Amino acid sequence: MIDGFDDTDQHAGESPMTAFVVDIDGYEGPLDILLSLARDQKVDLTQISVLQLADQYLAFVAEARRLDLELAAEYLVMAAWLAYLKSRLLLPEPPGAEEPSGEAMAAALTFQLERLEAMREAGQHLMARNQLGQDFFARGQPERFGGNTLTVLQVDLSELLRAYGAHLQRRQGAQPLRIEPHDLHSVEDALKRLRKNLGHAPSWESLWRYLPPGTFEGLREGRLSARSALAATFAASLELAKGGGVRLRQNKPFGPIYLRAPQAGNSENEEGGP
Amino acid sequence: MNDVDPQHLRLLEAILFSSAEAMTEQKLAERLPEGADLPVLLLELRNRYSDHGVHLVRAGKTWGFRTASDLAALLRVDRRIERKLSRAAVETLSIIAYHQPVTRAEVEEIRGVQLSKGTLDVLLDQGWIRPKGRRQTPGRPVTWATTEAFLDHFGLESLSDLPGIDELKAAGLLDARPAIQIYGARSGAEERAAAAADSEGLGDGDTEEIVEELADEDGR
Amino acid sequence: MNDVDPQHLRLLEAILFSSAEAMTEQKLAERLPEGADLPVLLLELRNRYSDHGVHLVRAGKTWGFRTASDLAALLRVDRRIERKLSRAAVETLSIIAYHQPVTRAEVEEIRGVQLSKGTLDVLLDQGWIRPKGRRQTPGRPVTWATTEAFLDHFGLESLSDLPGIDELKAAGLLDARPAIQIYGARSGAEERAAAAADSEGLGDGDTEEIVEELADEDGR
Repeated sequence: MIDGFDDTDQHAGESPMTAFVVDIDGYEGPLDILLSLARDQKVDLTQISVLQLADQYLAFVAEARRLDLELAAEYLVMAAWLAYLKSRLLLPEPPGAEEPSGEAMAAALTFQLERLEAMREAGQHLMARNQLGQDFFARGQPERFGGNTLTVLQVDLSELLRAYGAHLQRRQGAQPLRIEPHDLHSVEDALKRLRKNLGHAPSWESLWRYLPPGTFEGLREGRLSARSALAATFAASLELAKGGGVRLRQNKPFGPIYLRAPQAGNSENEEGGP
Repeated sequence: MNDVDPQHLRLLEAILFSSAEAMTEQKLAERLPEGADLPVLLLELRNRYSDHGVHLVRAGKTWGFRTASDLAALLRVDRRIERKLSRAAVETLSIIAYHQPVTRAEVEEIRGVQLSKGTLDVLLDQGWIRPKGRRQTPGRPVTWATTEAFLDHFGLESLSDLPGIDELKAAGLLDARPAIQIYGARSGAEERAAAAADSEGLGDGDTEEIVEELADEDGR
Repeated sequence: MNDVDPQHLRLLEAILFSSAEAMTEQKLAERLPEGADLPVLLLELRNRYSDHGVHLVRAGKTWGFRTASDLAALLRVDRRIERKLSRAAVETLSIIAYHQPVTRAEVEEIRGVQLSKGTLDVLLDQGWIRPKGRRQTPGRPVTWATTEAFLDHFGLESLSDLPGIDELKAAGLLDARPAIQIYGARSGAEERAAAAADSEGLGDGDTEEIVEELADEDGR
């Protein structure tokens, strides 16, 4: 993105609006956009027209809304503020006003843009400097000497703070745990449902048929409750099978699982399967 | 400079030469014999190396031998792709460097957006920033400043070597207060520099006082 | 010796200084510009350093800077053994820093685990903690606090520089939510919970496969 900012010619010729709407994702908030608009206006930020800048920004917001782009609240807050600023700049100052004059507000905005741009440039100058380990180097083979030993523990501030953060986290986890009621499916429920429905299913049926209604759609949407229904029903079927309450069958690894009531048909027929 | 003890100088040279990290003046002093004049020795040593391929450089209160920067193009052998800092991290670093000590909220004020997680801690992990005292304002927020490792990394002797810092200061752009606070009370760009110059170099408490003062002024 | 190219000499010096490995003449020759007279340069450089605290020495076919052997006695203290601090020790140190003065039993209570024997000793030996009075409770246990050396090592000016919980959070140093929060459950929370579960365990792809399988089965 930073290149985009450096290259002021980039937007030349086309409507700034189109450029911005296309680029909206690349901007870091309203101030960032305002800075770009201001730079398109003038090279020297102190000379920009705040009134024009407000218009440009408002046009940008309007265009974004026309295209149904979702704008974060902060963009709209800035729009509202700029609309207000505009009115303050256009209307005569009310006598004895307590709040800053329109001109002061405009100057503050210009200052904010200048300051941000100054910091941005400073950052670029900084990164353009020769850097240790990249452009200039420290001693490649530091020497150690014999004699007295001095044990130096290697730990820096970042590690120390992270350790404390990790500790806080665990402590938080160890606090009295309030578990909210949830609508996950329990194995108990699944057991009940299986027991109740198995009687009606004398032949091999897919485990899938024993899932609670709506599970299929739920799984497609990746809902947690649907996953828990699937897991609970499977666990319940294993539990039942252990006590001889159900017969299970799976023809190949990861293949579909079938079940049926044990008393259905005679035991030799079971091998038939689906 | 003639009264420099050559043995002390050789010893200092050996100590500094053998370390990959820049060493603090305090550590150096501890390692030298009683009575060695460290400041004089350091200046003399730096002087002697001034036309070498290796220079003695200062970063804050730390010193270390570093290859001369004019040789960068010739030494940069492995052009591994340097780990790029995000734009947000670079901006945050420059704001901390130029405005320090500065609170998180002030960084956000200047950038106009919230700092996302992972911006400060990237800089902290690099060892480039550190917390430095708390601001005496409600909430007593931690302020951030750069470290000597930051100076060392970017080849700066001190913060006053930051590119363009004098100009920025003169232009009043190194004021982390909310813009409307700076302009709310006074208008006119010519007064801005004066206001900024006032606030600079003062403690935080003082800044607050100024703001109050300005507010009073406005109320008249 | 007069026809030595000073730039070549500076470059050779910088290469030898910064190289992490011993340099053979062949490697050195590769790093120098075409036409540099390596043997002459090496001799000249060795010569220039002959009365320094650091010498250019040849070992077999490799060349490198080494501190002058006559300084060995003076440099003796410098044997540094760098040790990684165990996680438990780092955490203990952080708890002492944040909660001081604090007794051993309190540290154990806060951490929820017993302190192993050596943990406090390691920190004590390093000079980062010190006993600071006794708690006026039965048994009058010793309380522990951090030292100046601790502040020094971590580049802190005072203990109040340590960021608070909110600041740790904001700086991204306290991130992952406790696992249980992921399953906060009512229907309203369902999507969020599902999204969180996705990012941890079963990916979307997995779910889709299962669903497809079920659908196939169903369709038969």
